[in-house]
Amino acid sequence: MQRMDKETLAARVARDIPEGAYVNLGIGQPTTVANYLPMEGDFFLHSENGILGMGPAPADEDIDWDLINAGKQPVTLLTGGCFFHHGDSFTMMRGGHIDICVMGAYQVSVHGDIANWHTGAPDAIPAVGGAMDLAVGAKQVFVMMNLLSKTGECKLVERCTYPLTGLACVSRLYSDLAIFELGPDGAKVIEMVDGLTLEKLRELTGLDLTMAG
Amino acid sequence: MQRMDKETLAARVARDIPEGAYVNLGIGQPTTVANYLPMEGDFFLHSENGILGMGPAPADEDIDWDLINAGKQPVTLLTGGCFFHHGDSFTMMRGGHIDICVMGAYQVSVHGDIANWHTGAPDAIPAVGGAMDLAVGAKQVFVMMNLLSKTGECKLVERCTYPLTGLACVSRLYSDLAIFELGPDGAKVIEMVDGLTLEKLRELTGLDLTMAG
Amino acid sequence: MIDKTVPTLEEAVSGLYDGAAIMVSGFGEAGVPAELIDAVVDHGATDLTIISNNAGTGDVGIAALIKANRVRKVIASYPRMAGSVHFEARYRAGDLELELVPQGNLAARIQAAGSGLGAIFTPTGFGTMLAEGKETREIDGRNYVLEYPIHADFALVKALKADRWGNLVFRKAARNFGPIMAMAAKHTIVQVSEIVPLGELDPEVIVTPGIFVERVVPVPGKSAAAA
Amino acid sequence: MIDKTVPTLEEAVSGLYDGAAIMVSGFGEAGVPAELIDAVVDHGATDLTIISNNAGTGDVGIAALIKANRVRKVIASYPRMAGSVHFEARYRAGDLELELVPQGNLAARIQAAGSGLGAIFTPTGFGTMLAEGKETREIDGRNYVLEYPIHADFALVKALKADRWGNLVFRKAARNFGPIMAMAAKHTIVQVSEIVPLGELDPEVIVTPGIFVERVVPVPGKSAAAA
Repeated sequence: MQRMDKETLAARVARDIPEGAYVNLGIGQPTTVANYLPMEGDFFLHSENGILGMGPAPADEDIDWDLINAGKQPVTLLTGGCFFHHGDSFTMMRGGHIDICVMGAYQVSVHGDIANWHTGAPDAIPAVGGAMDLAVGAKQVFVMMNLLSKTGECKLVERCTYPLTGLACVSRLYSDLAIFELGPDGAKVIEMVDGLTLEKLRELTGLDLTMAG
Repeated sequence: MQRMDKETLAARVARDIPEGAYVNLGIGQPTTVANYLPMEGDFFLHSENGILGMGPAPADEDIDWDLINAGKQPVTLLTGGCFFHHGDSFTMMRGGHIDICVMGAYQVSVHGDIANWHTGAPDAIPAVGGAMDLAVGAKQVFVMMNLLSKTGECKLVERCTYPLTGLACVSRLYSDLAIFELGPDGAKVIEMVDGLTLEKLRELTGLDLTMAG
Repeated sequence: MIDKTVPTLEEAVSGLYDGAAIMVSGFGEAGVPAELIDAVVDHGATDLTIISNNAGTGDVGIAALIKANRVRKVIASYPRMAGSVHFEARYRAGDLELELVPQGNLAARIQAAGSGLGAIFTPTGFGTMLAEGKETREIDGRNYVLEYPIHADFALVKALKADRWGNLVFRKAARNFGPIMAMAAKHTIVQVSEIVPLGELDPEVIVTPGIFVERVVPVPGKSAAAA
Repeated sequence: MIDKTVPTLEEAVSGLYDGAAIMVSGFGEAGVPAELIDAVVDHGATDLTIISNNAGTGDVGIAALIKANRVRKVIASYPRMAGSVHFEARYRAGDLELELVPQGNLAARIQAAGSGLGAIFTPTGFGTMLAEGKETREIDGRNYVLEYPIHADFALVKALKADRWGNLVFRKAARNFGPIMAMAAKHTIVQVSEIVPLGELDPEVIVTPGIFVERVVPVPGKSAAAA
């Protein structure tokens, strides 16, 4: 079987984002999804620090440190974009106005719980940012991550062991090996990479998976 | 004794408003206080419908029905004034940012309760507007009214019999006969019109009044 | 290409349905989307809940809807005004339910709906008739009333200008409830005096970002300035 | 004549005192009132509570205050960042109390303070470590956590322009927490790139009305654009 590389996965997530969607892309890997949204379409990228209509990274000579994304990287503003304060920005997030958010995760449960802010290590200095607001507020929460950790443990689990970010909020998991629908009925497999079978995926995950209807 | 006429009373209230104060003047008689604020000073008049820096009524040819006060009368905007939405407007009011509001009342209690929105008549159609927000939110609530009703009943009372607008919120009562400080210790007389005595005022009000210290 | 503008008032309100809760912007006459309300009258939807500061005067705006007996309930702070004859008649006849809400609680409950809060403790109205039967709590020595968000199916809003993404700017005190209602309704429909090309509205100056707007319909020359 | 401008940073922060709770605007470097924070360092006030999204990086801004051991407590959503070495050192040493707040709850609690609410039921954080021990409630089928307002004695804010009445406009994403912190503090002190004559700021475009601002100090040429 052939794992999807990060770029292929980003392109795959982008395919499920319809034109006109208001989208928040999390820091790191999810940010790359923007590169695969069709240039000719109108997609509305939201940044928690008060931007709607975020555009791509600027040329070096156009960098403006008052125009950064949630990851503190320089960005641009599309024609038609706008600025607002943090109260309004989180009204968009908490109030259900963001159609899709894409986040990374340490773990996701088959019922859509997500853990992505804290490893639980006793000496870790915690930082949470806007992850909990997005988890609870976006209409759809997509998670993007490798299915297995570096040590081979499955990050899609019956029950998260890391500290939670949000409960029963993730609707889809896009991983390098398969794409899953999550919810009250557990995880259903939507797609698998070539060469992977449901049986093999059950073995890798230790979960009693079925295909989505 | 000589009752203060409405204009004199408005001028008297205006004397207690310091330059730089953020002020909300209620509909009706309180609105006239604006006419007595010194022209050369900066006074910030707030209108609940989203105006700070309200100016006087416009000339007929300058009337703009998008620029009205809480009483739906045309007003103007001073240089330096601005507009904002109802959320921000009531943040100013409820959040303790308005220094002084001046309201009319049906009744005021010696402890500063106010009743000014509902006569309590069973067939009355109630309307409350922003009175309750101002009562609870302004740093100081001044009431301006005749001390006695048309039928000679005192409107400064031990306990309001009309439906309340707010509890323990009025700090001063400016009436045509006397000015009172209200609060936990009851009503204290600050000033009386010429020819009125404390004894006579006690008789008119039926209250055990003392002079303010 | 996303274009939220629609050419006619009829199309703008085509999604309405019986029993809908509708927020209507405006304070007095300023910011009232009168033509959109006329379109609601023409549409025929009935059994409506209207959430607005006032309840209309004369025969226009919300008053026209009430006159046509389309309104089951009004949530307002100041429904009784000089000229609110249709409201008064229906209310006295017992045909119209009224939920009277202090204006700041109306604003705060609309904002709570828009921002996804479950409830708020507000000081306004404590100890009054309008808080009777409601949960109260003393917090840090002050008394508060528990109030719930006011959601709506539709918001009808009047603004000055919009672009095709639904970004809005307003005019003077006609802004009033428009921006917060746009945030609180499932479907926000806006009438504007002018549709401008994308990019003409300064990104620093947009009051309502397009995320809160579903449809925009031009009603030229209907701002107070142009009246 | 009311003129809220003061000539020097020293005068701008002259009212500070030990034990004060201070809000500081900014997200990353954008909108951080770095010169005002330097003035707080120079002022000498200590035992401070700092309310800010981040906790500073390198040796500047909030990091400088922490380095100088003036901060007793930090309320933040994202205190740990690349380069937040002083925060990490003090925190690990047990010298610094941290209240970690999800960013949207931080914003909502600041807004609750500014708007006079006693508490809010927010869905954010429900079922997580950050809601442990807090009151929760199910409302209309969703779960919420009761959160209290965050008030401050001072807010230090960076804006682009101000007039003598304290009206403010901001620049791009440097707006972030500035407007809501200005509403929530007893005393709001603002550094701006430029003081403009009264009337130069369009009344439709003013983001923070002067009612929320006590002092304004010019720090020319310090917007990101000019950097």
